[in-house]
Parts: sequence; structure tokens; C-alpha cells
Amino acid sequence: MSAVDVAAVVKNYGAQKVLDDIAIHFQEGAFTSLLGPSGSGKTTLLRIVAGFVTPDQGVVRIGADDVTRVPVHARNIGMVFQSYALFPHMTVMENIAFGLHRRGVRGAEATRRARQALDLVQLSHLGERRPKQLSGGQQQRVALARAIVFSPSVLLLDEPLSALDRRLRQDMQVELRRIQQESGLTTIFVTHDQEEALTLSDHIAILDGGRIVQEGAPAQIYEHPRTRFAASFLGDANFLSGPTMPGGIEIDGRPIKVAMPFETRGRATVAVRPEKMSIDGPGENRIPAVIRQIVYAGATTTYLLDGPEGLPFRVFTQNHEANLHPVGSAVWLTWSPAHTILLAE
Amino acid sequence: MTVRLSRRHVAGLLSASTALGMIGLPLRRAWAAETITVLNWQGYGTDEKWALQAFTKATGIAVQHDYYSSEPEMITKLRTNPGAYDVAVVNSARTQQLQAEDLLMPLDLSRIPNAVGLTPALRDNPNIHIDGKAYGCAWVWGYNAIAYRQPGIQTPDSYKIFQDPAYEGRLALLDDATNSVAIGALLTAQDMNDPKDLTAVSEQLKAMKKNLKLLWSSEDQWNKGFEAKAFDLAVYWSGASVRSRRTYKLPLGFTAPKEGAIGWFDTLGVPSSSTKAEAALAFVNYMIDPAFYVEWATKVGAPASANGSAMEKLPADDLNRTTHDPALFKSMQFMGPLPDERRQAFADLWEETKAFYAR
Amino acid sequence: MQGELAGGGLRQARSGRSLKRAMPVWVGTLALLLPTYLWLTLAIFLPLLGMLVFSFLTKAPFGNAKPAFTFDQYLAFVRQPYLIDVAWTSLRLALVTTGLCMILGLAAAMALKQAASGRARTILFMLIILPFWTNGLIRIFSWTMVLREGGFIDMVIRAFWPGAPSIGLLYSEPAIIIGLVHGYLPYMILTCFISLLAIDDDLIDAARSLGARNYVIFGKIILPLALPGLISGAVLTFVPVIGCFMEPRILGGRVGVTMGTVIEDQFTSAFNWPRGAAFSFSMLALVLVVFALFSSVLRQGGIAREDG
Amino acid sequence: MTHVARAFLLGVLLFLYAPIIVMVAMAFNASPLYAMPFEFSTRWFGALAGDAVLIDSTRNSLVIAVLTAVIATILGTAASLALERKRFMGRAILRILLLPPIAIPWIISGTAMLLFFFWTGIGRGFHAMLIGHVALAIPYVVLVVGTGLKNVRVDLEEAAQSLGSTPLHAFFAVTLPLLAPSIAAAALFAFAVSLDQFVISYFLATPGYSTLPVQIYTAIRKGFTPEINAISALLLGFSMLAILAFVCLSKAGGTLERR
Repeated sequence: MSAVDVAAVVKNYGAQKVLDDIAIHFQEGAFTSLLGPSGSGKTTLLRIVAGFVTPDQGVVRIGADDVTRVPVHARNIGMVFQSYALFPHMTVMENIAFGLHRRGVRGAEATRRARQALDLVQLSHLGERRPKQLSGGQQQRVALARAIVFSPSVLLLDEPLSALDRRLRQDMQVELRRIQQESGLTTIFVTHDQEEALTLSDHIAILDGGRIVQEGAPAQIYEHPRTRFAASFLGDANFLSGPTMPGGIEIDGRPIKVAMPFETRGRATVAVRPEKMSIDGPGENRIPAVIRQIVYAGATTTYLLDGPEGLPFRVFTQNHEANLHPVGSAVWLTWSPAHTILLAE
Repeated sequence: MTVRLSRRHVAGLLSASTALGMIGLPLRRAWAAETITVLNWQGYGTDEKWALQAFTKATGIAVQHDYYSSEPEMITKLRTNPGAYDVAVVNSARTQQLQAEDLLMPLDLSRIPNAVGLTPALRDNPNIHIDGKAYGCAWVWGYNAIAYRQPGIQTPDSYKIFQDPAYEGRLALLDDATNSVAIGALLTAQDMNDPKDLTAVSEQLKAMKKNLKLLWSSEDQWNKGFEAKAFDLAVYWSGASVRSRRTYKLPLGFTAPKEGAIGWFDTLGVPSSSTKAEAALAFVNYMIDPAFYVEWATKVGAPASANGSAMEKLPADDLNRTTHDPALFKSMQFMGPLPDERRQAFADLWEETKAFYAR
Repeated sequence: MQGELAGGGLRQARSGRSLKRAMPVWVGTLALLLPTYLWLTLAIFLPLLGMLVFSFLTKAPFGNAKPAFTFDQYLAFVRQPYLIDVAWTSLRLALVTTGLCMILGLAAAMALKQAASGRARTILFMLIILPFWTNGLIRIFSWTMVLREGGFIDMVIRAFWPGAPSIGLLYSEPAIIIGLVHGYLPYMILTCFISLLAIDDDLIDAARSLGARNYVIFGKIILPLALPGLISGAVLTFVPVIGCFMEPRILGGRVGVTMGTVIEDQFTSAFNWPRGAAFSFSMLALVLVVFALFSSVLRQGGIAREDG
Repeated sequence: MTHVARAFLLGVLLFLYAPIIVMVAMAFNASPLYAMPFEFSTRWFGALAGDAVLIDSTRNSLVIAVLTAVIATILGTAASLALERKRFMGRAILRILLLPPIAIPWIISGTAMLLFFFWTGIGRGFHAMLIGHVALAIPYVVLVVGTGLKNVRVDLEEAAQSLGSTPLHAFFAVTLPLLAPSIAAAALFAFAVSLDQFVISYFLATPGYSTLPVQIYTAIRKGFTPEINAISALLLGFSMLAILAFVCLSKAGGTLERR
């Protein structure tokens, strides 16, 4: 188990810049998610750490070793592929023991450790099956057991849950977190699913267009997204932009206060999470709006509203009491300046 | 269907299996003091096993073979394998071309004892004499004419029968440009080696389209086709017609029509690159030896020998002898050397005619 | 192959400490490609280059011939328009043969996958290849026995229906096509079968359980998976058939005139190598044009697939 | 469905074997011209036993075919791996370059080889034939193995590497077993291509060295006797026995199932 460091990594495919000056530290024992839409470069970054892709520039370190030019097989990584990539011509046990054999662990010792890994993923009874005979979730567990059985320095997960259905996926998230915590492996997890990233991670890095736009603890990123992209990719957000004024910005002639200090110059955009707003509630910042649509979901209700100049808003409310505002009613949207996040443009 | 199983059959089957089973073992070959290599069509006289054994026994010279399946290929092999061949069977129509490329050496016929019996029309034929030197020893001759199914068809007297509507779909022509042009030329009373009016030739050939069933290119194909009654009327080689009648008992008649047969003769030449000319000449001499010829002609079936005295050793009613009547020399034209341009013109004409047939 | 591997030793992988540098990727690629392409260069490309040069000469440069540079050989199609008919015959034969092989080959591969499994399947598979191991010439000659009037087919038919008229297919275009399909069908069956091996039977059962009809299963599951095999098989059929000459000669009789036979004649009887070579390269060009036309299909996984 | 499939398969086999049956039947027919009515005879087998040239050339054919299959399969599989799995400039051109060996009529390639080998001093004979045969078989191998490779997912090799395999070990441990049916089929193709090849062999044969197809091709002129049917029938019989033995004795029955 080691920390992983990526420094100043650049990767181009022809004229296309896939990764642009990436630097990121994956802390020892931590679960880090690389989150981003497809084409953001997150998979390329993972494959650079794995060694399948050689960066054009920059350095990759696993622990103290510079592994930038080290072939995959010499890096001591464990990896779970999106499609699991289980060897169809081997049994489950053979699959799991593969990495042990490559490390010179054979015979009874290999069997013992493979059994242990199989127990860890709770598939002890399926060791003699072939991968084809397993369900998707079971295959996923085998792939995980295979990747961790030889105690790799780092565990790389390439969207391993994306092929599972929703229910199984939630189960596996829990399982994955448990196993990661038990094994204490430095884990890098690639996903485009924000909920998954929030649930599982100690640390999240959001990628867009080959750059890391923001990284930090899940709550920290959620509460303080730095860009419009980060705010909209991780969770929902209402955006307001207007000319700056001392202490905030101006929308439709009304001041919107921002708690954090900033420079008063030109225009600025702020973001407000839908659950931080309330309808006709308390709050220093206020905007008039008309309710356009109501989405009732039992525990919560989502209001879609039209603000000044047709600006769309979205508000989540907990259904503490059943006083729904009817569609078409004019209301005040209110929220606190502390929840008004200034975005870097 | 008659099924007769005898001990001989079983023995044959067994020995063949054993032979195949031993395929892994290298076969022993006895090497004589000197070995010459002959370039020829396969199964064309020079490679008769019994003859070679007799020859080797008599002279101590062993003979091996390489084969060609077309004349250009023979020329190519001579060009690209200098020194590999000591005797080459060369159609006299090609001799001048080979001589022009210095691929043949002139032969001193006086050193070939059996040459005295050669038919003068062949021995001294201008096809093989250049600047007074002979670039080959006339070996065998034959002619292409009409074969027809018997009984059923009256002896044809003209190539016109190829266009006779009575034989729709019953004709087989030789797939050979020179031969086909020759037929067209003879039908229009032209010199078959240099017809001036190729359009007329082409028209004559195209008029055979309705009758034409197939174009044959090998004796095997001819025999199997005739046996299967695929055609009743055909161009055929004189020597092959003898084999078909005698060996395979095919019911055919063979005749030279009034326009004339299309004659050819093959020579034995010695490649200029041969280092074993002495041995080669010994082999040439053996090949025109009447004793060898009679055995070849009666045992196997052969074209007519260029050695008139050899022909005379055959019984008077021998099919081969009657088919190759020396009287033919009077009316028959031999295929002569063709300049490249004319050869190409013939080839183009035949190619176009074939495309017309195929439509 | 070796080059790529020399890069990292096993011991290093096990210790994970003293780390070796990886070979650049191109070294491995080159090592994989070089033997094949060197071999092809020696045996095919360089010799053919010689032929390509010949095709621009008036005559083959041998003996006393004084060849001159010319484009004439390539103009034969203009000067001898009947060659266009001949080329069309070749193209037609190739297209029909390839089409029939694709239909029969895919069907046979599916049947093979469905009708048998395990050892039985292996035996059937080998039985399909076996005829291939007899010489092609003998196979073609044997077909004359089967197809001719009073031949094998007629005998079989007359066994059931005495006095039936003869089928007498020999010496016709269908006879050529039968011979060609017979010669190339095993390629198609095999390549399709290899592709179909990837299909899980569960996949088809699953689709069926979801109510998919047979044609839907075929269109959505089998065909896309079989496509690489179909394409490879089509290449292995179409390309040689367009230059075939033995089948037309022996089975075609009067109608057996193709580019293959014309080229053979140029070499064996007309002795005009430059023209024979020019025809061959024209035909190769024709093949490439056909490939270009179908490249949208081929791009999904055939020989002409583009990079990227 | 299975009945339909079986019936269809039977039909295809009948079609494939129709001329083969005739070929074998004619080996036992007394007539040298394949004449009917059929008259049983083993004379051609007897004749074959005394025909050293035919047996010799059959052995040569088998030796060349086996060597061709081995060499072409190894080279072609390697090339196929690069063409399927690597990205590089000129890949499309390299693929196109596989076409000339099969597209150019044999007679042209044969003549071209004969001339080129003459000019370069490679000459004719066994080695020249082998060079020619392998070159002709390579495109078949590349195409067939390439087809199989499309079904072996790349991530399996990557997975093996991530588990500590060198690329070579990953190939042998993972790709090769999964690719085995395709490679076997490719080898069978290469073998068949070589065994069938008569034009190029014909040009490259030397006086003392020829192959069975060359014998057949040259024999056609005069008339090929059913001796050739006889040896073909024997070869076919031996192949069948070999296959049966192979299938029964080995676990190969499973190779086509694994995937």
C-alpha cells in the first residue's frame, strides 16, 4: 500500500489534448474518485497510473518509485475493469490465483490466500465455477477479489459498477467501501456517477476537458464548488449572474449578498444549491418567482420556478408538512448569503 | 455395375497403402556416372521408364526430367536455368526464336548415326535451319485434323462441317490461337502461317459458335469428354487420336480434310548452356532409333517418327503408320515461326473469338 | 514478439522494487510485423514489382528483345472492348459466388453451432475442412463427373424418377459457380463459425425469453457478431475468384472465358507477359475499387479498416 | 430448430462431398477415362505402389504443407496481433498489402517469383517453394486469426498485465488459449492452401523435386490416370483416421467450446 503521485502529466492523441498538466496526490489508504463526463480524461489518467498509457510529459510515482516508464506488470497494481475482464477459460479460483502465481506464490499458500480473498467477497462456494456461469454482481466480486488478493500497492477501479443494475449497484457500493476499508488499500476509482463518487470517496477530483477542475473531500466540494462545471456536475445548482456590487451581485435590481469576500469588478456568477433555498422562508437573499411545475416525490418535493427575466430555478423541500404551493402562484425564493457560492468564471 | 474382387485387387490395395506408409523414408535413387536433364512435356516419349533403363544400361548415362506445360514456359525455363538442361524438346516453330536468343547450340547431325534415316522434309526443314546450321534434330511429327464419332458421322471432307447446323452443340475446338487461326485460314484458302485477311479468319471461326460445346486443352480432357459423349466432332492431334483409338478404344474416326491438315514437328535441341553435349547427342540418337520408336509406338502410342525408316518398321496396317501417311507431306503445311507481332495478332483474334463464344 | 517482452522481467514484477523501463510500444509492433512483411516482400512484393515494370514495356526484356516504355498494355480495354465483357463475367462470377458462399456459409456455421456440441461439433468441423485437403484440380475434374449429362446427379435423380430428363449442367455458368462455391465455401463456414463462437447461447435464450422473434435475434445478435467472419470470408472468396481460371476452363466449356483465363493465355500462349501483367494489375485495381465501394461496411471490422 | 439445422448441415456436407465421393469411386473404377458403367478394380492402387515419383512427390507435398502451415501460422498470427491490437500509421496500407498475394493470379505470381528468384540467386526447389507457399498462406492466416482476435477482448490481456504478466506471458496465458480455435483453423487453411497450390509449385519445382499437385497438373496434358484418384483417396482416408484418432484421444473436443 502506497501513496500515488501524478505530477505535470500531459497526454496528447494527435492534435487532441487528452490530459493537460495534471498534478494530483492520491493519499495512502484513501479512496479517491476521479469524476467527470466521458471524454474528460479520467480513464486516461487511470490508465496512466496503471501503465497502459505512457504520458507525453510528467511523472507518475507509486510510493517512492518513479514508475512513469515501468511496464504495467512491474507496477504491482490491482485493477478492476469495467467489463470485469475475467478469464473465461479459467475457473474462479484460477482467476483469483493468477496474480499470486505471477508473484511466485503457488501451491497451498496460493490456494489459502485465494480462498481468503473469495471469503472476503463472500463467494466461497463458487470457486470452481467458470465466469460465464456467474451473475454480473458475482463476476464483479470475483474481479475485485482477483485484483486485491496479492496486496497491490494501489487498487484501480475503472467504472466497475456501471454494468450493474441499480439495486445491485447500491449493494456493491456498500460492499466495495467495506472491503476497501478492511484492506486499507489506496484506491483510485473512475466514475461518471456523482452519487457513487459522493457515497464512496474520501477524496474526489473532478475532471473536465483534460484538467482537474477541483479536488477535495466530497462535502467540501459539494458545499464549495469553484466552477459552474463543478457545481453542476456534482449535485444540482441554481445559477445567477449579474454585475457586482459591494458585498454581492445585483439581479433584477436586487442585491444578492455573498458571505465570502471578493473583488467588486464587472460581472460575476453565483450558485445556490436547490435544497438551500426555501419558498417564502427566512433568508437575507430574496428573489420573486412563479411556480411552473411541481414534482412530488413523497419524502421531498421539487419545485421548478421562473425567476426574473425567465431565469429558471429549482428548489428541493422536505415534506415536513403538506402545504404545497399551487402551480402559478407568485412566491419569494429566499436563502442565506452563506449558501451563496461565488464561482470562478 | 460389376464388382469383382480378386486377390490381385487386394494385393494392389495393400501394396499401395504400404508404399504410402513408407512415405517418411527417403527413396533410394541410383546415380549413374553422368546424368542429363531433359526438358519436355510430361509423358511424351523421353520419360518412358523402360526406355530410360535401356538407355542407361547401354550408355551409362542417367536421365532425369523437368516438364513444361506451355511453350512460353519452356522458353522461360531455358532462360532462367542456364546449364540445367541438356536436351529440350522444341516445337520447330519455336526454334528460330530460341536460336535468336542463343539458347540452342547448332548440331552436327553427322554425329548422330540414326539421323541418316530422317525424312528429308523434316530434317532439312527451314524451320530449324539457320545460316546452314541445324538447331535441332527432327524427332516426331504429327498434324491436327478432324476427329469424329463413329458410327454416326460420315468421314468429313472439310472443316466446313464445324459450321454445319446438324452438329449444334457437338463440337470441341482446341484452345490454341495458332491452331484456330490456321483452321480459319485454311477455310479461306490463305497461308496458315501468314494469313493476310484476319477478319475473314475470325468470321469463319465465329460461325462455329452454335456448334461449339467446349474448348479443350489437354488430351485427358478430350478423352474424358469424348467418353462422356460431351461432343461428337472435334479438332484433334493425330498422335493422340491413335492413342484414343488403340489404348482407350474410343469410337472415333480421324481424317485430314481437303483444305489440309495442320502439320507440326518437334525437335530435340541441345541448349547452348549444356555442358554435357556428348551425352545429350547420345540421347538424341537413341530417341530417333527405330528400335526405340517401334517399342514406343506399339507399347504406348506415339506421334509419327521423323525417322522414315522407323516408321517403315511398323506393320503396314498399324494405325499409327496409316494415320501418318507420308503422302500427307505433299499437301500439308507445317506451322512455322511467327514474328511476335503476328503471334500477338493471332492471340488477340482468338481471345476476342472466345469472348464472342462465351457471350 | 520477443522485443516487447524483453522489457520487463518477471523477477522485477515479483519484487516490485528494482523497476525496469518498458520498451517503446513501436518496438513490439515492429517485431510482430517485420517477419511477415519481410517474407511477403521477398516472395511477393519485389517479384510483383518486376512484373509491374514489365507491364509498362512493349515486350518482356529477354534475349534480343528491345523493349520500350509504353502505356499501351493498359489501353487494351479500350482497344479490345470485348475485354470489358470478360471483366464483367469475372466480376459477376465473383459476386455471385461470394454471395452464395455468404448465405450458405453463415447458415452452415449457425447450423453447426446449433446442431452439435463438444466432440461431435469438432468432428463435423473437421469433416467440413477435409474435402479441402484434396487437390483442387481433382475436385474440379470430379465435378465434371457429377454435373455432366448422365453424371452423378442424373444418376441419383433417375434412381428416383426413371426416365427423368438430364440436368446436364456441365459447360455452363452455373457449373462454374457450383465449382467455385464448392471450392470456397469451407473458408466462409470457418470464418463465420469462428465469429459465432463468441455468441453465448444464453444470449440468444435471453433474447428469446424477452420475446424476440427469430429474425430479430438474427438481425440484432447473430449478424453483427458474425460480420467480421462474413467479411473475412468474403475477402477470401471474392479476391481469388475474380482471378480464377481452372474452374471456368474445365467446367465452363464454351462460356468459360474470364479475366483469369485471358491472363493465363497471355502468359502461356501469347507469351505477352507485359499485357498479362497489365491485366492482372488492372484486376487488382478492380478488386481495390470494389473494396473501396464496400469500405463503409468493411470499416466495421474487415481488412480495409481505417485507423482511428 | 435443431432438426432443421441438422438437415441443413447434412445437405452442406453432401454438397461438399459430392465430388469427393466421385473421386474415391473413380479410384476403384477400372476405366482410366472415368467411364461408366462402374467396374470395380484396385489396379490403380497397384499401379500407385510402383510409382515412386508419385509417392515421392506426395511426401514432398505433405512436408511442404506442414512446414507452410507452421511458419505461416506463426508469422501470420504475430502480424495479426499487431494489425488488430496496435495503432500505428500505415496500418490500413499494411492490411491492403495482404490482398495482392491472393488477388494476383497464381500464374503471374509464379512467373514473377521464378524470375525474381532467378535474378537474386534464390533459385528453385524446396526452399523456393516453401518461400512461395508461406507467402500465399500468410494472408489467410492473418484474416482468420484477425477474425478470432476480434472476439478476444483486449481488456483480458490488460487484466493479465495488471496482475503481473509480461505482454508475452499475457499472450500465452490468456490470448492464446482463447484464440486456439482460430489459430487451428488458420493452420488448417494454410495447410490446405499449400496442398492445393500447383501453379507456383510448378514454376518453382526442379527436375528432381516436385509435389503432388505439380504431378497432377503436368499429368493433365497426357491424361491423368486414376492413380491420382487412388493416392488422393488414400490421403483422404488417412486424414480421416488421423482426425478421428485425434478427436478421440485428445481433449480437443473441448477446444471449440471454451470461450
